[in-house]
This record gives sequence, C-alpha cells and structure tokens, in this order.
Amino acid sequence: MIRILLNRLWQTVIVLFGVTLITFLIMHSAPGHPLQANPELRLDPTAVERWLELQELDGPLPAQYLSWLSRLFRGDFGMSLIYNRPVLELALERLPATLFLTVPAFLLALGLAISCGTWAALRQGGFGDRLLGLGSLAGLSLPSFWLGIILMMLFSYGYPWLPAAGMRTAEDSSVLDILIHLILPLTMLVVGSFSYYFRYVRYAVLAVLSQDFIKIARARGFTELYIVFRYVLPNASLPIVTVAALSLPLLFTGALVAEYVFSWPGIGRWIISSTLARDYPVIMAVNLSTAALVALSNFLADLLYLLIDPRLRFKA
Amino acid sequence: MEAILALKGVVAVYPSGAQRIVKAVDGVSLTIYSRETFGLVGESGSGKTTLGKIITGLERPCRGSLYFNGKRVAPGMRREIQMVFQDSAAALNPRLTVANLVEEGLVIQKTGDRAERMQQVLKILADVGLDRMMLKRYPHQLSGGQRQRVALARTLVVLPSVIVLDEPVSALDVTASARLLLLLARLKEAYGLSYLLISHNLAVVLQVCERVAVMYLGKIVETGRVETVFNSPAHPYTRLLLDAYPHPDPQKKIPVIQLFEPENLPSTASGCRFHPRCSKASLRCRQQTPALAQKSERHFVACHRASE
Amino acid sequence: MVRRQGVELYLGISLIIFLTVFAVLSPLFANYDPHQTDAERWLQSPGKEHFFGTDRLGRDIYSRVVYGARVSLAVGILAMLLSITVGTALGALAGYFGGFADQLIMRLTDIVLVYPTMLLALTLVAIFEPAIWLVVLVIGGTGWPAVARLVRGEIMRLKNLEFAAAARMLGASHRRVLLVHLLPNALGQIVVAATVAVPAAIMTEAGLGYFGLGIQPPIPTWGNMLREAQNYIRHAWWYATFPGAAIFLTVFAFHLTGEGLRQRLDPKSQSGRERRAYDH
Amino acid sequence: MLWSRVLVLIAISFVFLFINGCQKSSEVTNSQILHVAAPASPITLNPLFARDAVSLEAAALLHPQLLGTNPYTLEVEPRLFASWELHADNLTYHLRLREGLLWSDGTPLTADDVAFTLLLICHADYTGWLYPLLRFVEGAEEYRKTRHSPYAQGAIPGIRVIDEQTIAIRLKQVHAPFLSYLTFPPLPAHKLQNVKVADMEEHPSLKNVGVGAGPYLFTSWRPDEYLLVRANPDYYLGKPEIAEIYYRIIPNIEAQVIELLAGKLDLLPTAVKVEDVEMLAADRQIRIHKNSRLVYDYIAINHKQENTPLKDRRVRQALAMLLEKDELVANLLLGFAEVLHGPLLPLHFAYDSEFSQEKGSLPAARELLLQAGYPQFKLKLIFNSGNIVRENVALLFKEQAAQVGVDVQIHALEWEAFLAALTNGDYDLAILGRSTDADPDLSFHWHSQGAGNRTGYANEQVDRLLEAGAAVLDRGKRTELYRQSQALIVADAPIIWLYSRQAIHAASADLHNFAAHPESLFYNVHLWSLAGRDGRP
Repeated sequence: MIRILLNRLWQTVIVLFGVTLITFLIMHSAPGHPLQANPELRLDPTAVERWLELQELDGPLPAQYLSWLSRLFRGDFGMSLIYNRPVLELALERLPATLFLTVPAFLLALGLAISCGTWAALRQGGFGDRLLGLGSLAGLSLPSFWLGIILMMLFSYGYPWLPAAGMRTAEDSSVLDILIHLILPLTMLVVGSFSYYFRYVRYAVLAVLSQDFIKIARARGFTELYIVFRYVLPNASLPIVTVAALSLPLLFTGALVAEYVFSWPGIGRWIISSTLARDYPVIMAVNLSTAALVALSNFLADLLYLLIDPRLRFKA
Repeated sequence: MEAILALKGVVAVYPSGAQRIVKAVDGVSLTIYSRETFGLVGESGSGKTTLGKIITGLERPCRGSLYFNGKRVAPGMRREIQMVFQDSAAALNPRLTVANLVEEGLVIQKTGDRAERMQQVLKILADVGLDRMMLKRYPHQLSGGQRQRVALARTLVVLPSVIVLDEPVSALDVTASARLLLLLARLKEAYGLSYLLISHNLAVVLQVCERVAVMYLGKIVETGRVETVFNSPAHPYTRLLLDAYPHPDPQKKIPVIQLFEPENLPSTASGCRFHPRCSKASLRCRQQTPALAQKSERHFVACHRASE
Repeated sequence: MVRRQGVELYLGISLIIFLTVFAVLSPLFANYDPHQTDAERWLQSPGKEHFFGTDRLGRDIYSRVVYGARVSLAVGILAMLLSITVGTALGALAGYFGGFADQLIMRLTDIVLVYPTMLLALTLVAIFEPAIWLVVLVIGGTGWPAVARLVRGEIMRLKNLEFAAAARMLGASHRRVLLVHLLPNALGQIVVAATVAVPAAIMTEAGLGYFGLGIQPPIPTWGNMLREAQNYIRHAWWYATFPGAAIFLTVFAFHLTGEGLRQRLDPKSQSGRERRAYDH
Repeated sequence: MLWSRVLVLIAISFVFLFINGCQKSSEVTNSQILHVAAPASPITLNPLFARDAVSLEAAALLHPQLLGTNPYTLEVEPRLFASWELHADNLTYHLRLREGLLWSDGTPLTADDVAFTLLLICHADYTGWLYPLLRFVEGAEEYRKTRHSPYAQGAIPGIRVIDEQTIAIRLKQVHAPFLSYLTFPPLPAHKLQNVKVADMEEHPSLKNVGVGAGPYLFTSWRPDEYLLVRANPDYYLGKPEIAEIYYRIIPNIEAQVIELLAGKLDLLPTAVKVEDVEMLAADRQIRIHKNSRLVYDYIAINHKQENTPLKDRRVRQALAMLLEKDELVANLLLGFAEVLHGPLLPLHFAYDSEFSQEKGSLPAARELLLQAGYPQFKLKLIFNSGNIVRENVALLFKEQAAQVGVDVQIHALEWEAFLAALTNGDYDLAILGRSTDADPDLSFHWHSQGAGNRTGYANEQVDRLLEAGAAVLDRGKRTELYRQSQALIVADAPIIWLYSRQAIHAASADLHNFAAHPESLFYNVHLWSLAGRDGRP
C-alpha cells in the first residue's frame, strides 16, 4: 500500500512539475503586454518603460524558469499588470465569494444526485429512471451561459422576483438578501453539476446492485431501505467520492460562467476580465493553481481510495 | 530420432503482489523430436501454457535456453514454431474475414501477389477441410471446429515445423474434436510437423501423443512414453491426475488426496513441491527437491520415493 | 428488467442528420443574407418574414443561426478529428508498448487533464489572438487526453487477447498488430469518444464566443450571437433564445448518440466511462 | 443521512460567517444612500495613478480638483485654488488656495501638499499618466532624469511655495492651456512624504484609512463588488446632502437596467443603451439625463505604410464622403450623438460649425478616386468586436465603399488583438474612439510630434499654427489660429470623423440636482439630494 501511495505521490509531483513548466512556457510565448498597446489610455511612454523594467525578468529562459519557480515556492505569484498588486492578494480578496457560491452548489448537486441517482438505479429501466436519464443528458447539453441568460430573462426581468446581479443590495444587507442573490447563480451551477454527478451515482449504484451480496441480502428479506443504506451506498460511495473530487475542473468552469453572467464578485469573474485584458501574471497564476489544485485533489481521491477500500488496504 | 526442439533449464517468473514472485516455470528441460506429438499435462496453473508461450516466443524465459534443430536460439518469435490457442474465438481477430486471416502470414512474408496468395489460401483451406464458401465469413459466423481449422490454416501458411496446440479440442463437442484430431494427424504427415499438445484431457493425450510430460507447479515431475506413464505412473501426482480422471468404471475408488483451487495450491519454500499434498511425504521430501531421474528407458520421474 | 434499447441512438442520429443537412444546405434554408443589415427593422419579433426575429442591426436571426450551425459543426468536427487522431495515436502507443513510453504519455495526459479545459482554452486564445484555426487547435489540443486514456485502456485489454499474440507469432510487425488487429477492434470505443468530443468542442467554442474570445463577428456563431444578445434580453427574448437553443439541440443530439452507442457496446453500462486522472 | 448532515453543518457555518461579516457599519437609513452602478471595479483609489474610467470616477468622489472647467464653456474655474494670476512674463502663475481647507483627519491642506503632489508627478518613478501635463514647468524635465531626487523644496526650480496658501509655478515657455491641466487633486503630503513613489499607488492611507478632502470619504471597499463612501462633513463646498454613496460593480449592463427597474439602483451613469432611453423615459420612477462629452468616434486611416492609395489625399477625401453621418446617427444612435466633421467638438470655444455643411456623396467620391487613379482597391477595416455600433458602421462603410469600387474587408477583433493590430499598424482603416482636452489645443493628436499622434499625420503648416496657438494667451487670436489649423487638417482628411456620442444617464426620479460634467460624473455631487424619499420634502 505504501508502495502504491509513493508511486501516486511521485506521479503527482511529476504532473505538478509539468504544470509549472507548461504554464511557464505559455506565459513566455505570449507576445507583448497590455499597456504597451493601449492608445485609449494616455500613458506616458517613459512611465510605461520604467514600469516594464520593474516587471521584467532577465537572463536565459531556464534561469528565468528557476527563479520563477523559487518565487512560486515562496508563495509569490507575481504582480498583476493591471492592479499593480500581488496576484495572491487579489485572489484571496475574491475567494470567499467564490466559495460561498461553489460549496453550496457542490453539496446541493451532489446531495440531489445521490438521492436521485440511487432512486433511479433502484428503478432501472422504469419511467422515472428513463426520464431522469434523459433529463440529465439534457442538463449536460445545456450551455450554462445560455441557461444563465434565460434564468435572468425569466426571473429577474419577466417575473422580477430575483436580483440579476451581485451578491448583496447594500453593504449591510441581511443574510436573506445574500441568499436571494445566490439563488440564480446557484441554480445555474447546480443544473450542470447535478446532471454530471447523477450519471455517475446511478452507474455506481447499478454496479453495486448487480453484485451477489445484494441478491443475498434481498433473499434474506431485508427492506429495500435497509439494503440501500447498509449495503448499496457504502459500497457505491467510493466511486462517488472519486468523481466528486475529480469534478473540480467542472465546478471551476461552472463558477467562471455563473460569476460572469450574474456579476458575482468572485474569482471567476476576475479571471475572465483578467484574461480579456491579458493580465498575464493573473492568468498564469490562476491556471497554475487550479491545475495544481486538481492534481492534488486527484491525489487525495486516490489516497481516500486506498484508505477506505479494504481490498486495496490489505493487499500485500 | 532427430531432436527438433529442446529446452534446457527454462525458468519464468512473475511478480505477484508486492515483493513476491511466482515461478510459473521452474527449471524445465525437455526435448521434442522431429515429427513427434509430445503431450504436456497438468492441472490448471501448473505452467503448461506458459511453457507453450515460451516455446513460441510469446513470452521470455528469465533463465534457460532453447535449441531449435540443434542450434541454440535467442528467445523471440520464430516462424517455424507456431501455436494454436485454446480459445479460437479470442485467437481470431473478429474484424477480419477468413480469407484475410489465413492470408495474413503470407502478407507479412510478402509472398507473391494477391492472386497467388489467394491460391495458396484456398489450398490450405482445402487441406484443413474448409471450402471456399468460408472465405468471406467472419470468425463469429463460424462454428468452434471451423474456427480451430481457420486458426490451424493461419499457422500452416507460414510452413512451420513445430506447432504448439494449447487445448485444441477443449471447447469442442465430441464429434468435432474427433474430427479435428484426425485432421491434425493428417496434417502432421502432409506438412511434416511436430506437435506439442498441451491438454488436461488425458484421453486425448493418450490417443494422439507418443510421449508425455506431467507438470506440477512449474516443474516436470514425470515424463516418458505415453503408455508407460499412463499405465504405470511413478509419481504420486501423475497417479492423482489419472485417478481424478472420470473413469468408465464406477467402482473405481475416489482419490484420497485433497483437491485445491489453482490459486490456493500450497506452495513450499523447500523440498518437493508436491509434498503438502502427498500421502507418502517423508522428511527428505520436505527438505530436498527431487531431481528428474531415469526410472526405466525413456521414463523419468522426479520423486524420492518413486524407486521404493 | 429488460431495457428497451436504441431510442437514444435513433433520436440522436436523426437529430444530427437533421442539423447537418441544415448546416450544409444553409443557403437554401436561410431566406436572408446573414450579414445583411436593415436599419429600419432592428429587433423585430419573430413573424412570417423573420422566423426567429431580427437582431440589433436588423439581421435575420434565423439565417444567422443556420449559418452559425456551419461554423459550430465545422469547429466541433475538426476539433474532434484532431483530438481523436492525437488521442488515438498516443493512447495506442502508450497502451501497446507500456513501460517508459506509457509513463511519458500518461503523465502528459495528466498534465493536460488537470487544467480546466475552458480556462486553458480561454488563456491560449487570449494569448495568441482568436482565429478559427486557433480555436480548432486549442479545443482539439485540450480534448485529446480523454481519448488517449480511453484508447490506451482498450488497447491494453486487446493486446492481451490471443489474436494479437497469434499475429505477432506469424511475424507481424508492431505497426501491423496495432493498425490491423488492435485499433479496428477499439473502433467502437473511439467512435463513442468521438460522439463525446464533438459536443464538448461545440460547447467550448460557444463558450469562447460568449466570452468574446471565439470566432469574431460579423461571422455569425452561436456563441458570439449570445454575447450580443445578452445586452438585449429585455428588448428581445428571441435574440438570445434561438442561438442558445441551437447549441442545446446540437449538443443534446451528440450526447444522445453517444449514449445510444455506449448502450450498444456495453449493455451493462449506461453511463459515461469514469474519467480518471490516474490509472489503476 | 451523512451527506445531509454535512450539508446542514456547512450551510450553518456559512450563514454565521456572513452574519459576522455583515454587521451594520452605519446608522444611515437606506433613504439617504445613493446606489450607483459601475461597469467595472476601480483598479486603484489613488487619483494620481488612476488609468481607467471607473478609477477616475471613484477618485473624483474622494478627492477635490485643484482647478476645474465649466461644464458648458469648458473655461477654467476655481476649485481648491480660489484665484490665480499670471505675471507679466506670461510664464509665472501665482495660485492661491481657499482659506481653511482641511484634510479629513483635520490637518490643514496647504500649498505644501500641492507642491508635494507636483513633485510626485514629475518624479522618475511615477507611473501614472499626468507627467506630460507638467513638462513645460521649468526644471521638471531635469528633475525627472535624476532618479532618486527627494521632493525637497526647490528640487524643481519652477515650483515654489510662497506661503501656506500660495504656490508659484513658472513655465519654461508660454503655454496657454496650462491652467486647464491642473484639474488633478492634491495628495496629503503629511501622510505620504516618506513613502517611496513606487509603493505609492497602493499605499493604505489612500485606501483603507482614507485621508481625503473630497465630497466623500472612503468607508469600505470589496473589490469587484462595491465601494461605499460617506459624506465628508468638512468638504470645502459644504457637506453633501446624500449621506452615503454605494457604488455597485455590475459589469452586465442589462443587469444594471434590471436592477434599476427593480428599485435597487438609483443611478446608471453613462452605460445606458440608446435603445433603452425611450422605455426608461416612460417609467415615472426614472429620469433620463443627457450631456455632451469630450469624446468622439472616428475611422483612423493608416497612411504610414508604403504603396497605399491612402497616401493620396484625394483617396482619403473620397473615403470621408462615403458615409451618410446624419442618417447613421439617426438610425443607429437614435439621435443621441452629434455628427462631427472636424477635430474640435461643439463645446470647444474654437469650434467651427462651418464644417458641418459637407454632405456625403457617392458620385463625388467616385470622381475623386478616378482623379487619383485608383478606380479599384482593397482595404482592411478593423474594429473591436462586441461594439454593435461600430460593427454597424463597419458594415455600412463596406456597403457604401463597394459602390465606388473599394473592396473593404472588415475584421472584428477582440479588444486586445485590436489594440495589438493598431500598435503594429496592421490595418488600413480602424474604427476608434478618442477623447479630447477641455482646451482646444490640438497638439496632442495633430502636431507631428504630438504624444497622441498615432496615425503619423504631419503637416508643417499645421504644426506652426498649433505652436502659435499654444503660445498666445489671447482667446480671440487662439480661436483664429485653431480655426485655420482645423481647416488645414480637415482638408487633408487624415481620419474620417464620425460622431460624438452623448452620455446618457438613467436615474431614479428621486435624485435631484443631478448634472454631469462632460468630463466627470460627480463634479457637483455635493448638491445632489434624494428628496422625496422617506416622506421627506
């Protein structure tokens, strides 16, 4: 088990290293920088030059890479070209809003998916199962930005029940006000992730249901509910946990779009505007850290797998 | 007689779990003579198929050497040694027609143009008893016997001298298997072949083989002429195999030795591999590995107590 | 319980055919030039003259949606071909040869897989300026790892089957074993991967367009139409509704087809193959 | 079961987190808070470093200008400087601050603060855009070259503090527009004099703690979400009526309007679409305000390249005749713009309405092209995608050009790609916007050495006229000189002038005394009131 673990760790380290290398190469193939070209801002050429000097690194590419890497290790992700402030600081300012949107969305989608997925698997081939299956396929096919626009069109304008933008009406808004602002972006996120999780949950539960011990349990006359909670879910939880951990990129992309459509003050919207403005340090820091985060969560999922799955634990 | 194929001290190991290795083939030496049918019997997991794969070069031994026509050869594929697999459904690419399948050996050798190759394919198909109607069929449209014939035809196009037959009839019904065995005998004459027949079906071995070797956990425990080995088995394991074989005589005693699932065969750190299952095991059997010793002419046994 | 099979497949394929016919024959179906502006008739609601209404510049939305289908399908299919080609090649090499080549290729796929596709696509397009070929390249270039994993697994399974060994024994080269024996048998999985890759590519292209980094106007694409439309959701419900519905329908059609194919290939599984970033 | 328990737990902890984060920070009732929408977050709150429109707008709330311009005449007006006089040498200005000016921490605002600010702008490490405005100050250029110079008295010979209220600025040459440049705010020297210039932009004394002298004072800021400011009781023009301004950052302009209609916003500055005006004006809760601005859209002509028909003036003139600008403004901008035919805007005192007589004419354009010997050629027209108005101008231009034998290929480029194409000169025609100064001095864009002259326009006669125009102080003479140079520039057809769009603001009907300056939304913000709310008169 230790050997498998070390092997995974080693793979993760290689992947992380590759991620930094590729990110660095992308950054360095980027031509120009934003302020150079902007004729609609009246920039003083000498000031831009001076400012560029402050930004620029020197030396050959490998040396630049190493010094960039060592700065990364010290937690220095560089300075935003637009804000002229450390990228990390800017990200941390926006992180709470993003978490406030994504964590409930994640839990809600997963919770719904587990209940619906189990239900559908138990009624495999039935009307409800087929309907949910088709519905989740449709949910996967819905472009999230379009869904956002339609939601806003219907519930902010057509029936003006819910706010179209932001996180609160006033600085001292009540929790209720914030929750009301949360509804539309949350819905938008949940629809996509639910469809995704649902399909995995259903599949995982079906795989468990086809095993002999379930037939035996049924033969012993246990109630369906007992079987589900005692046998099916514990056994299906492993693949579900894995998929949940691996869905991080999906959730991230979802947040990107939801924040953009509903003017949510989180990291996603900031990334879009930074990307459109070619704020390279921000773009690269974000790419790097999300990729690293995904790699690490993959590793953790593996770890969890090893810890939970008795077959793997006791093997050799 | 002239030896066409000889193995000297072949060892093949596999990693199993962490740190452990299993010796699937453990120091096997054997010789196959030209135009001979040599049988290899043993329980599942005894290393028969691995040995067959080593002979054809599909797997590499980690020790030992291989002699072909008296010359030592490096492990690897040789056209002269071919194999017909147990499961003909898996051994034939389901996406190719019979014509393509049989033709492949010729295509690889770049013999002739397409017309010439088709002639040869037709000839060989006729030799294995398939008519040209079959040419356009896919493996799943054939019966088991027909599939085995196609597999045979495939190997025959490259004109091998040795064919390893891995359980060639185990998937066939009685009549089909009888016909295939007849065909094999005929092809042996027509093409001057030698066979290594791997089987757990002792009746088949008895019927077609001249000599036989019995394998247990990677080692040959007894070898000799079929009649000798089957009529007067010297090794307790051979006896066990013969006893376990369904016998027309219902009065025959049921074997007293415990039977195991292949993956649970008890293995030992030292001594005769068979001693945990042997009723006659002595202290010596537990400590010392018996070597293959000659018992009578062309009859070798690896058992301390065989001479008693 | 026996599942009735194939509804998804037939529905999906007929939708795809329907949409493709529209895309290819767009000049026949589009009753207006999609670039023709009309200063008098901007933001007209759907009616007899303009089935889907008009946009802010008085262009016929129906014609633009139909033309957009061409762009979206072309990008989707080209990107799919790219990721299938690269993914199949690398996956086959990794699965067949194993060892160091496998390690190298799999770590490469891991690296690409840990980037969220949309973010990576946005970054690359932002850095190298949007153009059709770049959009195809970027989407295809980020889509191949999923295919590579699938093909690798399939090849690893197939190469242990006896027909591969039998071919090797006849003297077939590695190339021949791969091309004649293994890949044709992995075709089913590759086709399924393709039916997943196309909608993913269409969605990413539309997303890029929506963020203003896709194919640029005045070439109509569903994504950039939505981008324009989002500023007029109070004025014209039809402006955003139809391009979005077109994306949905197309992506849905491909998902249905993929689902149907999967059911055929593996009746037990009715869900997508697990996307694992690490192999077991 | 387990999942749902975890879910509930996390939900509860989140709620607590937010209750803690949302405790009431002020006693102000909602009726006295003005909710304003902004399309983007301010990037910096340091007014001297602000580069983008939103930062400048926010800075205007927090910091008072030294001098201002009249919203109708653009003439220089007193702000913090109550008066000024020009010495007989026409080079030395004596500017006097108002009495009793205070920073929000109670420290007096004096001439030292002004001197500090001017030195800061001229400092070598200063990265804002204001320095070119001060380059005529005697000794400024030399000071900028010595990198580590302190902001000591006399470091720039041309800047001298005379007493607490008075500062003297001496120029090295006569420069008529100079006073109109002094519209930036002073920074508090007592807080910042020991801060390195490179660290100045993000210094906390301008952000979290907030020392200012503007109509409003910094209260709190959540980047990308909101900026909250409160009325400054010590504001030199009197405490503003509206107690707080809550600046909400909503990039989605459609969402802005929806929030306005829902009563959650009181003011949408500038971003209102022309298509919305009619509908919003019909709403009794909403009032539409309009004003001219000092910006205009034009089609840039790249004649820096070799071998282009665009080098021929007749070709350029022909292109300028293609568009029916009146129709364009009427149809596309629904009339909320002024057609433009020359480099000055109607607000400028030297504006010449004669130019507006020309009309677009296809036959005349065709005639000119034939004369020039270019019956047929291709042009690449670029514009930034997503701007629906510019897209339509491009499409129209293409249609019209096709009729005179010019094949215009239009390329919508995503913003940064668009900027790159402009910088690299990879275009023939480009649709652009541009802002002008309050002073009619045209040197920035039209002098061959002008810092903003990107098209490469060079006309020696124009250069001389512009230099002369900046060097005389008499308005009559300046008007004359600028009209002459305008005529020359227009005759050269260096660009195609299109229109100057009006700023359209939508505000709650409760908002009174709202009046935007062509250059600043908040110039009279201290006079605004939210009467009628909460039953107040």
